[in-house]
Amino acid sequence: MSRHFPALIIVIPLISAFFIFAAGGLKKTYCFYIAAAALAISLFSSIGLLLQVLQNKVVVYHFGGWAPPWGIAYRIDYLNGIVLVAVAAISFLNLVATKKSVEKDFTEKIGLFYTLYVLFVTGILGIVVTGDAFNLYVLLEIASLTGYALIGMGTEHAPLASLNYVFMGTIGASFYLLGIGYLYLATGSLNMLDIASILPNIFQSNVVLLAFVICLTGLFIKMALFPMHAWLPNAYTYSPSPAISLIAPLTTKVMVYVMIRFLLTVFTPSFSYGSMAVSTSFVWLAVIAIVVGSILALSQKSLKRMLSYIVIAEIGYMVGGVWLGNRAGLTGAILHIINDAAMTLCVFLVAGNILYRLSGDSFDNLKGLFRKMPFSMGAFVVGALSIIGVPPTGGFFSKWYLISGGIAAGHYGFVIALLFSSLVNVVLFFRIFEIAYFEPSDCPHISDRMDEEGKIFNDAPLGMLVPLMIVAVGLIVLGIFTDTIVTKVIQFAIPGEIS
Amino acid sequence: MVDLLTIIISKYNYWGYIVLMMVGLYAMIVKKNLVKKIIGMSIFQTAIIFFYVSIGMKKNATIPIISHGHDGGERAVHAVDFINPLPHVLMLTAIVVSVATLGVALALAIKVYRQYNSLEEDVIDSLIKEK
Amino acid sequence: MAFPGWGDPLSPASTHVSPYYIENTIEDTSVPNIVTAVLADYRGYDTMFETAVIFSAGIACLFLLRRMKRKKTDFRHYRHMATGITLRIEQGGKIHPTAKEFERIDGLWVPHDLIIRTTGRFIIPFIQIFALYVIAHGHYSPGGGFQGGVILGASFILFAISNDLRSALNRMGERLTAFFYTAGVSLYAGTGALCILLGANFLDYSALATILLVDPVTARSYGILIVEIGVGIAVMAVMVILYYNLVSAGKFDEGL
Amino acid sequence: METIVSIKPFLAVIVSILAVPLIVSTRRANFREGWTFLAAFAKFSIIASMTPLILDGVEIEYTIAQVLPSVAIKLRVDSFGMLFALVSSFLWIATSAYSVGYMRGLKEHSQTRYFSFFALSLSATIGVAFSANLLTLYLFYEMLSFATYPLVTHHQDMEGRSSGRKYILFIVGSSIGLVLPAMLFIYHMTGTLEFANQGFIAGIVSPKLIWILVLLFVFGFAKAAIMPFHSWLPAAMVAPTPVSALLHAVAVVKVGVFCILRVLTGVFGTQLLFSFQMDTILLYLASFTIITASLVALSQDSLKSRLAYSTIGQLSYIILGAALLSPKGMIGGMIHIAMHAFGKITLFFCAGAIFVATGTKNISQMAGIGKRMPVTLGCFFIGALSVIGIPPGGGFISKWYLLLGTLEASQMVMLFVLLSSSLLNAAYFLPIVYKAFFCTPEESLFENKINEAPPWCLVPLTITAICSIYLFFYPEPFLSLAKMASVGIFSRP
Repeated sequence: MSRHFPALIIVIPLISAFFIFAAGGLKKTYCFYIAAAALAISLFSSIGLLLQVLQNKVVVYHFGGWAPPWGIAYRIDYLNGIVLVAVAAISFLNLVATKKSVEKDFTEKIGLFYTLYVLFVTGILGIVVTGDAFNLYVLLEIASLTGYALIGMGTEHAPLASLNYVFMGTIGASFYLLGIGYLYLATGSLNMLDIASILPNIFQSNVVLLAFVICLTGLFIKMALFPMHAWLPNAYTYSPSPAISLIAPLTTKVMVYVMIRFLLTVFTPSFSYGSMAVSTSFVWLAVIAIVVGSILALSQKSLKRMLSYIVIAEIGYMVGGVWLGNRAGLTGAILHIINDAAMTLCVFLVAGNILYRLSGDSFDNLKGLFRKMPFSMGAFVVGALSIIGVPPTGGFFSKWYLISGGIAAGHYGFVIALLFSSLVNVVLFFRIFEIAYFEPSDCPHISDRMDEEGKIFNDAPLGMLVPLMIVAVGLIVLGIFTDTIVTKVIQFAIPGEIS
Repeated sequence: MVDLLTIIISKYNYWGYIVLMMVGLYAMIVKKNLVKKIIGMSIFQTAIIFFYVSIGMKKNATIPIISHGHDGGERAVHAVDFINPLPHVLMLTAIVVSVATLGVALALAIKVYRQYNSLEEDVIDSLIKEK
Repeated sequence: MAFPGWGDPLSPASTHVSPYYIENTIEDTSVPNIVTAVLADYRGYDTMFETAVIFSAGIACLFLLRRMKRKKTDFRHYRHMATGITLRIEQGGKIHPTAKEFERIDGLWVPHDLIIRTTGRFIIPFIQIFALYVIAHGHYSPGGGFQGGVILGASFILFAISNDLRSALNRMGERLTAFFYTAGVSLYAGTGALCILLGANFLDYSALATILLVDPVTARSYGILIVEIGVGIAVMAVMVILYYNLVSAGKFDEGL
Repeated sequence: METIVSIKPFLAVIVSILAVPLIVSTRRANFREGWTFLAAFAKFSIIASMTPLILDGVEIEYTIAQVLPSVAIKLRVDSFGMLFALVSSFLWIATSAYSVGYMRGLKEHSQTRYFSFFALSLSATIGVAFSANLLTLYLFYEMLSFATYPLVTHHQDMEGRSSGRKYILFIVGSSIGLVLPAMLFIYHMTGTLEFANQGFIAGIVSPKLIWILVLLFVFGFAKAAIMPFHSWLPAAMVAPTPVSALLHAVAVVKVGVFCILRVLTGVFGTQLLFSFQMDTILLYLASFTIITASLVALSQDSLKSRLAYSTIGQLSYIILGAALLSPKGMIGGMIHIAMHAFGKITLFFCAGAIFVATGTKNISQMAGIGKRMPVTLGCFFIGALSVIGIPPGGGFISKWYLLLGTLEASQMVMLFVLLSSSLLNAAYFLPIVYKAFFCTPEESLFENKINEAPPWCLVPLTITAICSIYLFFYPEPFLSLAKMASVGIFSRP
């Protein structure tokens, strides 16, 4: 069976979606368990794949038994092997962690919610694992469509925000599709490796250049890099918490992965980093993204909105690291895809727990939270420290690689931007700690109960806390095992020609 | 001047889809009515479909259907006689995707209308401002 | 290398990959319609996901719009056709839809137009026959699952327009539709999974030869037919459910 | 210099972290404090058990985790680190005892949090003392910053919050903004961060860059409170007195100077600094801080803030001692860590005891208090002597070595600075004692009957006072540790 892991990762969640949908009509309680089983299987097989990759470098799977470039092939190497595990693990943990709040928010539509959930995960996993440029587009659309729907069911202005997301997302995806069209026009192929083998002969062609530019534009829109970030904050703020703690960690990071895949595999590094001016200007774009994201985050008054601006800044980290074009920078970017996904999951899960207990997540509601939800806030502290970049959390080490990449490339604007955003994060999070710690909670909430010391204790239920704790511990574990991850996996993911 | 003209003539498919695409973008950016934006979105996607299909075109070639079953395959099949099937396949997918997007977008538009009793962006914005 | 001109037969697009399809389809799959072959076999995996896209679009619309509970405040009018007396029923109650002598009157109610109804009644069967033909004959002529499915869906939508949504729902209810599009997509994915169970790669129809008792090539052509049927059903059902949702804003009881 | 691998250093670091869950989980106050004492004694005994080895010139190593290529989270115990670890772990015991008295005496709230974060910050301190490379140092430095934040803001009132804000802004801001980039530069240039006796960047880094790096580090470790990065320290005095005592006379500030000394000797190396005349700028920074702080201290009426400014001055003694780049000066600086710790903690304890007993914070209201609290004020006098550097105060030894160092390095200006600052110290300490004891009855604000602070407060401060006298006669093992360290630092390769 292990031969079929690449298929199972995607197909099991897909098929389970039908069963979940059916179960939603018959017996709602089954939905969660089917979804959990499916995602557990794909997590298991993704780990299996990573082990296979560690053994024999690359795993290839031909769908329909047709060899590429005629058929569609999945190709797992070091780069997407590790990202795959991260994605699968995060989607599984989040599923378990949000069970209660899904039951609370979508009593009527649990079946539909979980169907969309697994379909979204299917799409994201597919994007990571596929080796075919067009197949990536289809999977991208699955992930996007389900994402729109999940966000659209949120609070307040969610439908409008989601509709704007639809517009921006569609433009992004269409640009990507157009870029693929130009690549096809130039090479006559859709398989990534095949394209890569043909391109070097026609690098100077302006069709290839156009394809490159258009693909990147599409990806930038999808990953909400600074000038194209407008859709993100509203969409993330109003979306239902169990959905956003899935979407926020995965969508943008996976888009960064796709960008790395295109720069390194499809357009080989010699082309991608061919012109110094281009890559430098992209790094500057990232710098602007970091600075603007951090500054805008300062001016926010509610937790989720603040976090979503931090996400925008974090995108800047990764894009900058990628475009530095040296080994340290790329290592940092790939490492940060994993760490940032984990820590975003952590903080958004806490936001979910808070919203599960409290009426809202504006800063006034956070008063006295350390008393009320000590465990959630404890996890929040870990996530915050990781985002600030304090050792030994994972965030520190990815930031370490990014900064040393910046120094190695002599790009001090990027270095300063990173330090600046860490300082801003200190301010952001300690402001929240102050509020949650010192302000007496003036708004006692329903179902607040006293513990034996007469304090109000009202943390989220155990089912939500345990996965959160796992994530929080995982952040530190990621930090401790940074060197293992880098030396065993990531350094092989970066082609040798990059020094 | 003439050769520029010939370029435009010989590559009119590109210009066609670019014009169509710009129309779509214009609608999505300028129009204030959400449904008009949605229409613009589908025009935008259609432009790309048009582009792909135009790639598949081959001069003096016929549709990619071989005129006899596999029992009587005596006449050899030459690639030049049939137009390129791949773009059509891809675009079947793309069409479906755009239909799906359209459906979701309309559903969201209905939700928006339910919430604000309007599809005009500026009206909705003013409503949001009031709160 | 600049942009290839219009219909240039030597452009890389038409010289690198596509010739293989054109020249080997018959030998590989014995399907004359190359587009169908590529769609459902060479790149069948894409097609499965585009069916999944349609599926998720249907689910998304249900998720966004479907109103499970109705507001207690709203009321309905029913007209007793024989006497012309109009009843007003409060608190969201309703007369059982099978009660033929009553008809619902709401904001969108129009007196029925005999011509439209009869024309619809005449046309719809032909449309459906044609749709089935398009699905089944996708191997030999332009057509296939999507086209046929869309036409089939259109026939139901035409029925719903020419009569009204209620009677359409009586013919083809929500659960039935849901069953259809789930069944359609799972037929596709299931075929693929079956191939794994038979020891081949996912969606490698030639493995079906062992259970269809034919040679691998014919098995591929059968496999293509099966998935095309699955696609057809799924697309039809999703079209219908999308229509139901959008026209009734998720309430599934009134509409055009 | 042989090296053995042992888990002992790690245990010494981890033991108080392990105590935290116990402290949190136990509800009864007695048990809670019991755990604290247990951890404190365990920590001290582990560290003490390693001392003989260190004195034999052995180094103990333990690698926790390999996190970056060629950089691990790694502990190494050498003589200097051992000196610092001994001081702080011993004084933790005294402070725990004192905390019990103080917190109970004032019926402070949320003592669980207080004791657990106290234990946490002690772990961080020992971690800094034992860290074998810059990354580990940074890790524990940050850990200390965050662990002490709840202690500084313990009172949770507006004042506590604002000073907490200031504290975090200065400490974390400087460490992220200055130390982190400096560290990364060094890593980028040399590819390693391991401390070496002679430093490891000689000849690799350009002179101009070395200037920048030194300044980045000296100001970046803002816990050392070199002006103008000092103003968090007086602000942080809002914390409960035991916190001020341990953290702002021993742990936090001494961690700051310890880090600076470590980096100057272990990263740059004395020869390198000397060859670039790095000493002058450091000396002038230090002496400026010394003089200014002492002058400011004169004008302070609140006892604790006067102590705070005196601390700022005394810290720069240590920097100065190191910056002399002479063996004797280095020794002086190192043992001043110990001597000043004992002296200053005594003073803080006294201030706290006075507050517990009488509720007065200001010096102007302490006239004649000696009549009421003779023991406390007696100890205060001893502590003052030690800090000023008059026999039989232990501070004399360190100051003696510092003066020798100035002569050795022939820095007459610095000699003058030291002497004058000693006069200033005398000027801001002795009047307190004088007024406390020798004042006419009508000046006296206190009735003439003995009424001391509770014994939990009194015993620890007498012990520390006795220690600081004891250290004058037997400055062991600190002196020999410091000597070994400076031998290692100045040994020509």
